[in-house]
Amino acid sequence: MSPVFYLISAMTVAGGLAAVLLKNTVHCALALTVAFAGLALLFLQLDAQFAGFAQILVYIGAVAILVVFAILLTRGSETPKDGVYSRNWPIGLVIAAAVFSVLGWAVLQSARVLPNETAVPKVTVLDIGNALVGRYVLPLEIVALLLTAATIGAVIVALHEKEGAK
Amino acid sequence: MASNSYFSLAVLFLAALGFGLAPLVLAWLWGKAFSPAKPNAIKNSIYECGLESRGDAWMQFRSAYYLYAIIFLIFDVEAVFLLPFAVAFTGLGAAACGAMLVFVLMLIEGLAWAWAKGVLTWA
Amino acid sequence: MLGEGILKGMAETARNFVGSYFSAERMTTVEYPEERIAPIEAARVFPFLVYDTENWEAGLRCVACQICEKECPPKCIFIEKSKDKKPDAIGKPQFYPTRFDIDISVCMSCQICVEVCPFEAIKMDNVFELATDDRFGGLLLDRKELAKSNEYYHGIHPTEAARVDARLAAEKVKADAKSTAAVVASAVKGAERPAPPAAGGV
Amino acid sequence: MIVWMDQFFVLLRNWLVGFLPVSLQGFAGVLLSVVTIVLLFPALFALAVWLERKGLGRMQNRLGPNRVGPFGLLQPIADGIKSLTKEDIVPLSADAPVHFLAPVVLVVAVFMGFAVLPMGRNMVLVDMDAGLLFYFAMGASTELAVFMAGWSSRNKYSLLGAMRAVAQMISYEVVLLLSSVAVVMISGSLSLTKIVEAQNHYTWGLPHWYIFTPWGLAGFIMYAIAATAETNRSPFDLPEGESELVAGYHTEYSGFKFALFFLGEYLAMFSISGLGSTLFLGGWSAPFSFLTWVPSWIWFFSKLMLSVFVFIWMRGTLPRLRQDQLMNFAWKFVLPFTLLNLMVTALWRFMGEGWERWVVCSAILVVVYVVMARVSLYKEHIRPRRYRYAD
Amino acid sequence: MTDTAFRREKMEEGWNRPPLIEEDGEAELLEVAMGPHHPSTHGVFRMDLALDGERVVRLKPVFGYLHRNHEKIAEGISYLASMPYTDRLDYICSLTNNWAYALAVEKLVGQQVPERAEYIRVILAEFTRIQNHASSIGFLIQEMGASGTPLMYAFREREKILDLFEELTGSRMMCNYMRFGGCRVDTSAAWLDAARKVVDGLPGFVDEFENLLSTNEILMARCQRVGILRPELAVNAGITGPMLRASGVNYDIRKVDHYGIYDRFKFRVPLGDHGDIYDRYMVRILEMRESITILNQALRDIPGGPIMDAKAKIRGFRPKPGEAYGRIEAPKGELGFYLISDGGPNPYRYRVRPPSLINLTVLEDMCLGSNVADVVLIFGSVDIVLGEVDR
Amino acid sequence: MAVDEGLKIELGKQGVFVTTIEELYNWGRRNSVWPMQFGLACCAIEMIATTMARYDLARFGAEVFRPSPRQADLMIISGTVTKKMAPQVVRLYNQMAEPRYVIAMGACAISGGPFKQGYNVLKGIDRYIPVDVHIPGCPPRPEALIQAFMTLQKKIDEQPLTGAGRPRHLDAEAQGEFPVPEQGAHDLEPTSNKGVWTVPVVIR
Amino acid sequence: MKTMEEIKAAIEAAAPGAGVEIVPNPSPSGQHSLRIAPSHAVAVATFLRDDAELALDFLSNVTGVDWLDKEVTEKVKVTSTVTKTVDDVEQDVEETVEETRKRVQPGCLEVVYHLFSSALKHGPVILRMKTMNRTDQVELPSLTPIWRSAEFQEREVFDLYGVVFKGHPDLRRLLMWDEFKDHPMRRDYVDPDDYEYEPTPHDAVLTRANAHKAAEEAKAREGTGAGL
Amino acid sequence: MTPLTGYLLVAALLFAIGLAGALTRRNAILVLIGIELMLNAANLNLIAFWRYGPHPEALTGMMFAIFSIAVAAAEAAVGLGLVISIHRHAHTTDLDNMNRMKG
Ligand code: SF4
Ligand code: SF4
Ligand code: SF4
Repeated sequence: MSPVFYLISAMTVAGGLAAVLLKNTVHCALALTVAFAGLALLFLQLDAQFAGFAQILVYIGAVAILVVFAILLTRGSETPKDGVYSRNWPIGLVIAAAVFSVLGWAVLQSARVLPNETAVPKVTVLDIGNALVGRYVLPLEIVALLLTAATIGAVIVALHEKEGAK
Repeated sequence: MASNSYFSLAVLFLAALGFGLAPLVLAWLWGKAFSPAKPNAIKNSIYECGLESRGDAWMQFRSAYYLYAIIFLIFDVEAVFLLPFAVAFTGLGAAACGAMLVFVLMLIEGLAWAWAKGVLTWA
Repeated sequence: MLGEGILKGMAETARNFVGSYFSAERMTTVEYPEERIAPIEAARVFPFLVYDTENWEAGLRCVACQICEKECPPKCIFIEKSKDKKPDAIGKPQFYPTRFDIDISVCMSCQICVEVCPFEAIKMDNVFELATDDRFGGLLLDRKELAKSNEYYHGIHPTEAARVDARLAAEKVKADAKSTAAVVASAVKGAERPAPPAAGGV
Repeated sequence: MIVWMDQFFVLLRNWLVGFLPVSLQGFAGVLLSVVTIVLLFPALFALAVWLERKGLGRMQNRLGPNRVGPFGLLQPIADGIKSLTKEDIVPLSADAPVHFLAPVVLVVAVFMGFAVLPMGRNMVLVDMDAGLLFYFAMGASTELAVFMAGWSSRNKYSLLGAMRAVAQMISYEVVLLLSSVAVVMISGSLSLTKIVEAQNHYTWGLPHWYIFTPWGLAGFIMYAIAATAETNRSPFDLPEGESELVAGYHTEYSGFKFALFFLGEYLAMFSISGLGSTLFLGGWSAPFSFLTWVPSWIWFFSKLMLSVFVFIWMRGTLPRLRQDQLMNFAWKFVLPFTLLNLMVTALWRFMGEGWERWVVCSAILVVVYVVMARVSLYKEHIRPRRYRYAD
Repeated sequence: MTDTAFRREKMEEGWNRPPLIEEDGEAELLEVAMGPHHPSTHGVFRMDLALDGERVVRLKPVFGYLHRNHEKIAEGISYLASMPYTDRLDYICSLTNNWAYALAVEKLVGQQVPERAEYIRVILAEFTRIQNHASSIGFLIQEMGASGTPLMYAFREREKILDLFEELTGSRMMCNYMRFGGCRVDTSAAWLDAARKVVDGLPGFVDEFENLLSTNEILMARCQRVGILRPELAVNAGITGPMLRASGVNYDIRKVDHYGIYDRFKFRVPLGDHGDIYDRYMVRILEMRESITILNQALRDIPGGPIMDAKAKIRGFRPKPGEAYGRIEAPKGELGFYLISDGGPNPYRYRVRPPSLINLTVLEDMCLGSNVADVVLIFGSVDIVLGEVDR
Repeated sequence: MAVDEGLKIELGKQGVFVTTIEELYNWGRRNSVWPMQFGLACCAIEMIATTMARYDLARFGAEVFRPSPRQADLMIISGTVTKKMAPQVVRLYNQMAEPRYVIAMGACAISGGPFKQGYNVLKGIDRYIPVDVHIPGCPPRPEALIQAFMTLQKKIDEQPLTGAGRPRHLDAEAQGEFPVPEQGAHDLEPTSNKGVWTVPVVIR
Repeated sequence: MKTMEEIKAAIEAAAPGAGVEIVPNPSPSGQHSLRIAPSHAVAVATFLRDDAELALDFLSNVTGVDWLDKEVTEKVKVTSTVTKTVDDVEQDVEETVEETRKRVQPGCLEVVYHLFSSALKHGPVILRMKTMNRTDQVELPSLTPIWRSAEFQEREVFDLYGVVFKGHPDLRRLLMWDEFKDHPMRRDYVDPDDYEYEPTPHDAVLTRANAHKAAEEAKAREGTGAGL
Repeated sequence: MTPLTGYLLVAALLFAIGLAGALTRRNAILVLIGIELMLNAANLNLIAFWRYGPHPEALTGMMFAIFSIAVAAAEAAVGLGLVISIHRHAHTTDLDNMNRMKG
């Protein structure tokens, strides 16, 4: 539990909070990238180098771009007249708080049984590569299928305009 | 070793941040000391070819941007899988490579579909 | 094929890049304040007034006939004609401009004043380094600033000046001949009547 | 080989650090390397700007800057002082915090990329196992900075420019990634140091650079195209295409913020050329075995400057593409070809040593290139024309 | 006021508040004004564009930013005094403007022009055409983003031609050379030799230009099938000059009117078949080549003799009442002068038929449905000069 | 240097410091004047010719023609300013970041030039914005523009950093906004900015 | 190409009642023109464009001309019957006396079209149309629907002369700004008074500058007076 | 507190924040942002458990996290695509308004 951990966690949580609290949607998206970056740093803290960088590449590099594009495509950066929060926001807040208390409680409860320091695992990209086409070949193919499906799905959903133009 | 490399990165990050911020701070100080900023309504309005700007710039864009972003996202994710595979590639057998080939081909199929659908035509 | 034309273009720029170190054809820069392009004789920038003798004021060829003022397209010449007459370079009494201003911030260097002037009094200069931060002080030239000697004129437009001088000389010869003729004639007349008081040529 | 020259910077650092207590040595060493990077590349930036202005001048039959300092070398410094003291305008309707952050984010993201570039033997800030991935992860963040700049200015030209820039960058980033994958497939590592090591062998005095293999050449060309687009250089400089978008996403930036964008662009150019030479041109390794005595960092930086010069050369020659052509080119030509190149790379490995693989791989690539080029030119109806005359 | 205080105050006034969302979220058209200060409008032209994405759905040119009241001024000054003003109409080609005006006045008073003067006029006009076409192509490619190189080459040649002009007429751009019934000063033998030398160098220059540009794929991709103008529309809209011929209409006033002595020279009129930007570009290139052949013939055949009609009057020039319309094939198209005389020293009505303005009639038709980036190219390919458009 | 000599001595070390900074500041400013990409009429062609190979304004480090006024230092008014264009010119000038300079290139920009009789021609841009250097000529030769540029550099060099003689942009009290004229029913309104243009008295 | 008379005949055959009138041009250019009645202009123009023999498909130039109200002095022959004694016989004789009369010939705005044929390569055929006066009846039919090239030129004539073209698709000011009220090319247009200072003053300009200065001063004095 | 607890707590907090965002915001895109946060929180858990788990060499948690990144990215693409398409039909991204329209 180093100060670095606290720093990064604070940054992550702050980013997350800002992402759901800020008024301007683009600001939310930018805050979201801060949260993503924090998460990536946490991954690095956990010696998951590859996952950390993959997180940056995919989330900051791609998902964040996707989000801001979506915002600009829907004129979402403008502040609507009647508030940014849903009408039944208290209910949502209560639910979230409840979930957090349950989770936190559970974590703290089990704190004693959770394992402490273990040896730093030596994981290289090579291992990941080998595992990918070895043990995890089936998930890999499934992911490919999923990604293709997602491409097609997302494109079909978002396409429309072009067909109209044709 | 790992923590050391992260440490270097952190130092580099701070140095780069400093490099970015220091001149801005310096410029600000210069402004304070010698050349006062003189804002006014014309200067600080949006530039639009010397005319008064009309309409808001934060407007709606076309969905073409989004379509490309989707495909980019998919390929980005693909690269995340492809890179470890490539590292291991020299030591792999044909079967493993075949598996990867299937993976890649599946994504290419998505690309080809998008191509055929005209998604890749920026108009 | 894709890339061919691009490579051809790149070769062309490369040729110029390399050539710029070797051939003057490909390094055309003339480093202005130090080097200058050889002055072109015909070059014209702003008009000036020619004077003949040592004294600029007395030697001005201009007789304030105001033709140039009238013909100047943007009307940038302003002349005030003298009330009296003064002898000009050849001693003929003439009107002279008491004021001759050219606003070179308006002048369009068109040379029309030169073309219409019957007295070869106004010519085009080739000085262009006139940048100034003083709009009126620097760019509104009065007759003193405008007056340049005939030698100066010869210096900048030798061919043209020679032609002008020849023409003026010829005219002078003609005028002299005329006046001698007139003198002779009047002398002839004078033989009959008492000579009139000497007055300027009409 | 003169080791001390080759390792000059490393030894210098170690020597300097040696004066400090042991507990601080690690820290000081890192600090020293970082400071070197942070100062060296901006200096290189100044040099490159000067080179660009001089080089363009020469291509255009003129001299270029030559009055400020000897040969105009101090020109960039004068520009720096000027930018520093220029008024900083933030449009009123702009989003001030984001407007302020964008150039900083850009510069930081670009600087981070240098961390993994080996600039000479043993001269790399961090030699990570996932170095290449790290590089791309950092490169991905620049897109965000560009978007921030364009969006926060709230100017139509800026936003349009930024959207174009982002669309362009994401398109070519895919190509950049995939053309590097081919290198990784052969070298078997994401660590850039290892990739250089893998190329640092010689046969008959010639190096084993990947550019000298069919797939490597093809990959390099695709990489170069993508790199040009990624750094918004001509002929892909349309996000700041002044002919229609004034100055693109930095239209509303003045003073040093603008200078930071400028700097960021050039730094990105350096880092991407550095990566390119690392991946395909053998990084810091010498081009001939008999030249290995020349310090490695000299090779690295000469390759870097050479590629920068090519960038300048292209800028001096080529007009720019249009957005749709650029996107189509990325997705319909470069990307498929890069994917094919991946397959060819795999084939290369499976065919084993021998001359056949040279023939087969080259043939595949050339034939496909020609066919694709023809087809795409044909489809775009691009062809030379003949003209008729009337008397 | 300090920056912060200023911003705070303005924010209280609501400057910074983003506009509220509108009820209908319809994808709206983006209205952009291009110009009057826009890097690629050759000065002070403005186009009000409505964009759907990047597609142009409406384009309204706005003129008058350089309306200098040429016609009004000319009605207040003598016939001769208007001559220097014609230099400033199409300020790239002052000599052809001179010629057109002189031609109209000569028609009005029935003046003859000596043969040598006619030859000099042809030589100067063809030089003017070459430098106009070269710089217009340079500007076009500049708009395509080619960082100035073609423009520099064009201006390199232009300087040579301008030197000739200056040597003869005294001024680089504003020649004010032709007079009613001839020319102002005679050419010397040295000048003719210098001119021959320049002409000898021109084919090499055109070749260089073509190498640099004509087969460049980027240029072809940007220019071919963009901004198409159909011949019927072109004729109906009064389009003239290279633009008309690029649409395939064989109409060259040099051939139609045989004004001056153009019937003595052998030259061809290049015609395009597609009417797109590339055809306009190529027609200009080919016209430059034709102009070189005319120049060669004229410089070979130029006779001796006077250069001014002896009967011509400089001062006290008062044409009899009547009117005349004289036109020539200026580099940009048909340049006509329409004069009405009431017998006074000033024209009663003085009208310029500006090719640039009328060629812009079809700008919207050519741009509709194309990309914004193409608009500047299409506009550039029309080849206008604002001094003539707005007069 | 225009800094008061007495003041300099008084300030002692600090004064030396100011001078060095001043010199550095003026040196940087002078050698990096980026003009705005802005052409109005015929003179613009000569301005372009000045940047071309033969004359090469780039030698002075001034080839960076910035299209956006935010990044430009110098506005070369190269050509006729019509009344229709004047508001735009003034607005663009206002949108430039300080320090900013103006060169009025050619007769038209200074006084309306040959076209000053025209109803739509502004009789000199200095009626609305302050002009640093005037170049007469129609059009001025490229060399004349270079000379004007060097005049401007000299002018910059002579500007003190502090004190009474300091240039406008260093003076918080000095005018920073130049009102944009309106296009009225018959003419621009106002026909000149009284703060910039005072009818000069010329003694003859 | 046909002569003017032939063209006139052809037009009259095609569009009866067009009221075509040949306006002779005394200058050596010999470019005579046809004046047509505005009411038939479109029909005539269409005929000229579509007729196979004329095929005037290319409208080159459109010009506005302002003819001011003019005081003409003309000699009129007045015939009156006077009783005279001729040969000692009183007779009513018709006698013609020349009288000088002055009258104001009302001015008008005229629009001139120069037509060429790009197919047959001949021309110019010049058409002219007149408005009724210079003030309120300034409408003319637009020929833009027939020749696109008239689009901007007619707008320009509208802008500078104030001729209103009926049927023009987009009749706005072309060169001056939209708020501008006058038509500056008219001969009686008065320039805006912006001569604040003239270093080389000239007759009219000088007087106006002085007047302007006086007015300014008066205004200033008034202003201070009001302020006090 | 063991390190793992710390990570788990952060993950829980992020999850709750994401949930709160998803439940309280009106803009559909922000709801998706909330969901992304939740997914990422889960990812953090996966990696933390892998790191402190009994068999870090087995890579299971890590691989799972990588796959999860991929899947979450795909989810984002489809989700945002849906929002865009809804926006096109309903001209709003406001969930409250959408409900009202439906109702
Ligand atoms: S050169 Fe032309 S503008 Fe200048 S003073 Fe002479 S006539 Fe007037
Ligand atoms: S310069 Fe010549 S034309 Fe002008 S007033 Fe003098 S004499 Fe007459
Ligand atoms: S000063 Fe002369 S060259 Fe310059 S814009 Fe005016 S008229 Fe044109």
